[in-house]
Amino acid sequence: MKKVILLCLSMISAFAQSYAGKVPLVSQNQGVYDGTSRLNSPELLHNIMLYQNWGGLFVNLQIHWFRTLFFGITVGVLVVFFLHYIVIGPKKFAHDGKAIYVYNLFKRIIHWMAALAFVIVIPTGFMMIFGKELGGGTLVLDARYLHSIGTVLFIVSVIPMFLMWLIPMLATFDDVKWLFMAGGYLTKKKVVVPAGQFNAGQKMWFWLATLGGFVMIITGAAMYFEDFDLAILKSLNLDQIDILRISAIVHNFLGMAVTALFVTHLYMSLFAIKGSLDSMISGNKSEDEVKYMHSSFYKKLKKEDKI
Amino acid sequence: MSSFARMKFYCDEKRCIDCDGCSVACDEAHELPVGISRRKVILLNEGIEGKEFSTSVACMHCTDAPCEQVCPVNCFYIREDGIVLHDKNICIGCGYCLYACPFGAPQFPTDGAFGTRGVMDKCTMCAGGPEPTNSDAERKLYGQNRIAEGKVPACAAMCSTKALIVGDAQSVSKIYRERVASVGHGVQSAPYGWSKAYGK
Amino acid sequence: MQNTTQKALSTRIGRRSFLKMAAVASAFGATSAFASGNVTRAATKEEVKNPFPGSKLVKTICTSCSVGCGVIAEVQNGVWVRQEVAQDHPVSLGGHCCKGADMIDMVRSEIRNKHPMVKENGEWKRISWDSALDRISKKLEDLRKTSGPDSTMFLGSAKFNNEQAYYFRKFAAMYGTNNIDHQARI
Amino acid sequence: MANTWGYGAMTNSLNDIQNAKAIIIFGANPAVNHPVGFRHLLVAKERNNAQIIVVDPRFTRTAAHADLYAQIRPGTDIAFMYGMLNIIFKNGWENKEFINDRVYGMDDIRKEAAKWTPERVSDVTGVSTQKLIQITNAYARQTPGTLLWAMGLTQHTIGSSNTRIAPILQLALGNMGVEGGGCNILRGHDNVQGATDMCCLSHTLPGYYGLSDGSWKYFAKSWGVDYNWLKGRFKAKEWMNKKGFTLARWYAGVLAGKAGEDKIHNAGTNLKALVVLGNGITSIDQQAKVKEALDNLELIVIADPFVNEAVVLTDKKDDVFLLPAASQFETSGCVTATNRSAQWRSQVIEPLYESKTDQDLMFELAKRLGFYKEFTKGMLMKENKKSFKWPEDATDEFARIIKTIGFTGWTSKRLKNHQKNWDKFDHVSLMGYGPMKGEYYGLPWPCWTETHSGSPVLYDINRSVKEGGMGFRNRFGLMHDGVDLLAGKGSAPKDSANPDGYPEITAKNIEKVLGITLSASEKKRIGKNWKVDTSNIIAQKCMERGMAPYGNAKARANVWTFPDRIPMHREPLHSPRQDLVKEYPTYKDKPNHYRVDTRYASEQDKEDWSKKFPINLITGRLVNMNGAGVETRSSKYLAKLSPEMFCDINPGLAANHDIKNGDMMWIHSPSDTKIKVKARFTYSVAEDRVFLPMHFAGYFQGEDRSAHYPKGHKPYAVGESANTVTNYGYDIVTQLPETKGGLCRIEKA
Repeated sequence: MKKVILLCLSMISAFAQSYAGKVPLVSQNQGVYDGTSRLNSPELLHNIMLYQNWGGLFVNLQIHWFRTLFFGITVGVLVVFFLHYIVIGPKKFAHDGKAIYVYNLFKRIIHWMAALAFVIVIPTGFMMIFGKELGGGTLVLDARYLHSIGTVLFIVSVIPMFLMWLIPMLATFDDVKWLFMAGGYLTKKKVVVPAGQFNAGQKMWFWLATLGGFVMIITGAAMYFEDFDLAILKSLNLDQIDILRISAIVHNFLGMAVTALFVTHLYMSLFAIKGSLDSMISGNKSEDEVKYMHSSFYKKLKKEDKI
Repeated sequence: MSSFARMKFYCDEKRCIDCDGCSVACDEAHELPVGISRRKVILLNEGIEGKEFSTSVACMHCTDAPCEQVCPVNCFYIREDGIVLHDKNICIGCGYCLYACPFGAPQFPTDGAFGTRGVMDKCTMCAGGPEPTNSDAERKLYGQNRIAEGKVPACAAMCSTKALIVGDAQSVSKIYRERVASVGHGVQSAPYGWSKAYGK
Repeated sequence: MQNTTQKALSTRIGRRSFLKMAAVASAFGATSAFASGNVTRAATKEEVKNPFPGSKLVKTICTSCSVGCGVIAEVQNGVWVRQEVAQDHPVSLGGHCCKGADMIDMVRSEIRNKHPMVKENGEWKRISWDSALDRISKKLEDLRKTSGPDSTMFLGSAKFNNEQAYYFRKFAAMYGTNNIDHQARI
Repeated sequence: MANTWGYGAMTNSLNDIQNAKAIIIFGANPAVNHPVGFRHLLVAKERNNAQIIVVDPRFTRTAAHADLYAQIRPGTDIAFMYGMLNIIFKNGWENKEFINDRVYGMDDIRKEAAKWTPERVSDVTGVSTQKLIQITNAYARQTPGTLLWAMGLTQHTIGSSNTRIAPILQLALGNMGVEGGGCNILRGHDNVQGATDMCCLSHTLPGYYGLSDGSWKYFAKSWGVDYNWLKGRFKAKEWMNKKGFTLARWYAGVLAGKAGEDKIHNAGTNLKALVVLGNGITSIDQQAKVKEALDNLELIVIADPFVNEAVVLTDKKDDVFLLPAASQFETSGCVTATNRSAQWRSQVIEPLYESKTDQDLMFELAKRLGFYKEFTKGMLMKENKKSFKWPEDATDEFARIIKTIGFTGWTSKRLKNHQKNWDKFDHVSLMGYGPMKGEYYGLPWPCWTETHSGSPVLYDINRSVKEGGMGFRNRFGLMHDGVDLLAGKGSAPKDSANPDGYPEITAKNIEKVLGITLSASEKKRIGKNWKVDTSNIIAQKCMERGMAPYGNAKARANVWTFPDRIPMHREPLHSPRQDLVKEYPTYKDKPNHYRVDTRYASEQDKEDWSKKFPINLITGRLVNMNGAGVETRSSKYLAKLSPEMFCDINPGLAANHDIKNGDMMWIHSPSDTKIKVKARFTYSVAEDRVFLPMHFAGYFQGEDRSAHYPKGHKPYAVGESANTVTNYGYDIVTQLPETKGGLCRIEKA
């Protein structure tokens, strides 16, 4: 059925071109913008002609892919980690040794604010995606509002987070090595993993959460405000509606990635490394853990005589 | 679905004169808030001889309506006569139907605190919504239910030049054929969005 | 997709699993606007239940331009509740431009003049009809005596109906002046 | 137009346009101003393949649906139509038989037309010769062709000539008195035709009776008042016979005596009080003067359902009364549509709030001014009643009195019956069927008797008088310059007892002309002539004999009483073509023109206006607005379609002034006024002109006057009034302002 829609477009666009010609379009509402919606402007007709650009893609993705992918990715990640837990099991480190103070109070507060934001935003996002199953209505509508409120919290936390961890999160040669050995998670042995203060996995999560987060904020804002008038967007030569469609597509795909890595992050902190949660509560990591999991960082601290 | 029973909108660009009668008739009939335009008239190529034309656009009540397909909460339902309606008590105002719509039909009022966007509003072909027919609740949420009263939707009924026509597919195509066959009408291709809404 | 439609139908259609009606507003047969044939059937009583019980329909004429389109006003308990379509009017066939489609708003607009007002010292003041009429007629009578009836200009309106227009001309004549005009002259 | 053939009204009907095979539109924009009427044009196009031809300074929405479009320079319609006539006469496309039998003075037109070669027309109008030939070819060779016009033709110093040249074009082609032909004036407001017929006008009495003693005496008698009492109400008898001030220039009556103002002749007094009932005087020309006049009045009384923006415009601090009038739906009565047909407008609801209907207001004032009894007596006379019923008795009163335009048949009973059965009329001919058989919808006047069908097409000799047929009116005498003015042999309406031309019927000639003998009692009751025959014997006898009471004469192309005997092109007072001003100068200044001296030549020659003001200024309507616009701007749905005042400007012209789409710009007029408006880019105006919609008020020369609205009554949209910058200039006969074709200068704000 969608194919039919898409197939008809060639005819329409030929028809449209014969109307539109090469003369610049001067629209009726130009200059006397009526204060209601730009989506009511003659752009609308333009949109009928250019529907295939993004509209068709969005419809296709939303009908066939978004829900399936979200479901698949979430379940897939959970299954993988469940198997990991059964087969390989968690890593245990001695917690009786010296504690290394790694996260100061400010960093912990920021982290937990962001964490709270994620805890709000991701489930509410899921509620919207799987709104059918929840029957829609007030529940999901409130979830949508909560999603927006969570975003505000996220905006407040993600900016300082980005600044405070920007330097240690820069990629190093260790990260390549880390990736090659999959962070040492595929073995039950306690191996020394090459990583600085943060390992490549944490860095991936960081960059996705911050840069990806920014993109999600922007695309989300576009969808939230729906009707905006920014000169910079006009220069993109896109119709308002297409900006919205692209936003929705990008937001969904990033959402999948964020979900996957958020679940990973949860698994790592709660299950895969026993006691790692403590470090975000007290700010201290055990020396044992640092020694193995962040070997380069450990060496650096040693060298600087901080331990 | 049998095709003879399909209700369709048809706007004859050769007759549409950009008088906005349909859009105001709609606004007024359903007492819509000012920010909502269920139906709008669009003028293109203003002032260019031989190219200026206008057409009236609202929800076309498409066959295989994409809005219905993308809705994450399934708030849409399609009547047997093809009228695409939605349930405002289920809608969450996500805007996906707008992105899916080739005609920009879904409208979102800003209500509530901080200008939050409310639930979607769109042309109902004057057929109300899921609430009991002609109840106050229905009128408040969706406007008049003229179809239930056996009346023509306000926009087409009040179209000044009878450019905008609504009816079952058979009657519409009959009028359409008569007009195309008329001597002075010129060669007419399908009106804007026709094939997009109803297939070829 | 068909599946979802079917599902939607089966779950939601319930009460509406019939065709209520299909109507065509057509230039070729407005009188047969309520198209009959295989598509439609008579609606049941419950379906046509008037949303405005006890209302009556008043035939009247649009006041926007000189085409003279028909307007049908639905009135319930003395309140104009809905503007109906005069589909059987021979000139307009129910058609309206945006002005005509909004006739009802002219009556129920919130910013209508509601009571007589007078400007005193640059401020608007509400007054009663009696005092307004007394003050106006006194002033007119004074001017008529001191400066003659030709010191007054009467401007009528093309929005009058014929009777009002005729009486306004008569009013000026009996007031004693030919200084009267209306919009035909702009 | 009335001076051409008898009546100044639309000759056919909108529905009748469906019969046309060619449609030419001058200075009208029915797609915007009469959208529902425009459907009939579109149907003609579809069914008859009628070509729609639009001649307009602006590419309007109507032009978008036209087959041929000519962008003409404002104010050059006469030149254009002479150009058409030139081609028509050269090719012999005129209807010679029609001209011979039914038109007087066409030879003079032929002579003048010969001067207007296509090249010359092209130079004056700015339309290419090919286009002119193409249009003439398309229009003249398809009959019947209908000609439509509106304010674009009339609002010029030469407006009255414009409205004569258009009928002449139709007469030359024989397009008069046929279905699908005619001169169809599209009236603006819903009851302009009616209010004009009722003559809320300063130069006639109801029914176009004029201001002569005879007319006054007839009305005094018909109103049941003593003629001497009525005379006594005036300052002196002479002021009964003199035309009064007009809407276009009433302000001059207030401002006279001030430096630089025109002199007036108004019974020795300036205007001191203004009584306005439902007239948006912010849509008249020269707003700056109107404001000054309002400031200088002693009393302003305004009755309107919405705030009439005159009270916002003025700075007057006292004695400004704003009365809440009931809307048109809160009273009932009949209204006359553009095609002369009356429709009954029923009262929908009782007046809301404290509002009063216009008639109640008049009655109350009449009571207080002491002439209520005389005022309302006319309604009691027909049946000698004690009390009257509004509006039915008022309808019957004027139906009883007005004979000139055949109102006799317009009884309230019949009109209401038409409303009740409005579904029983044919959609093209408007002929009734079933119980309405034999009557045309709305009984288009003249409707000679209480059983007459009404006249759907004026001057149609192909139907009998009983069915609405008639020849041209015998209004201008029987002979002129030795030429017979009665219609030629065999050109009487169908079934006429007299197959040729005949004079208008009087008591004296009735027996001879109709070939009948009256009984003694009829002789006793009959009025002096058909216009004052309240017994209606003349009309009845005429119907029996198939003859029109007003005679059967020729239309005249040469009006010997007008400043221009035949229409002559004259440049507007403020012309962008100064080279043509010498060749086609305007009239001499006219003293005492509706009581005020009016400048023509002295204004045109004052300076070379085009140097300082190089851009043509045209004004017009928007589809969502009406007149001065306060009614429509008070509706949120209509206001949202155009929430701001704007100026249509060609992007090319704007670029020369560094104006961008949406920028604010100043428009300056030759009268030293200016307005600040938003530029809106469109190609519908050429690079030498700008277009302004005329519906806005609430701003004055850049100043926001919102504070002057009574609280809570400000419309949803306010803006500058276009008429602040329209130019000085008035029609030589009717004093219509020249708003369509002035000059201006623009600059970026």
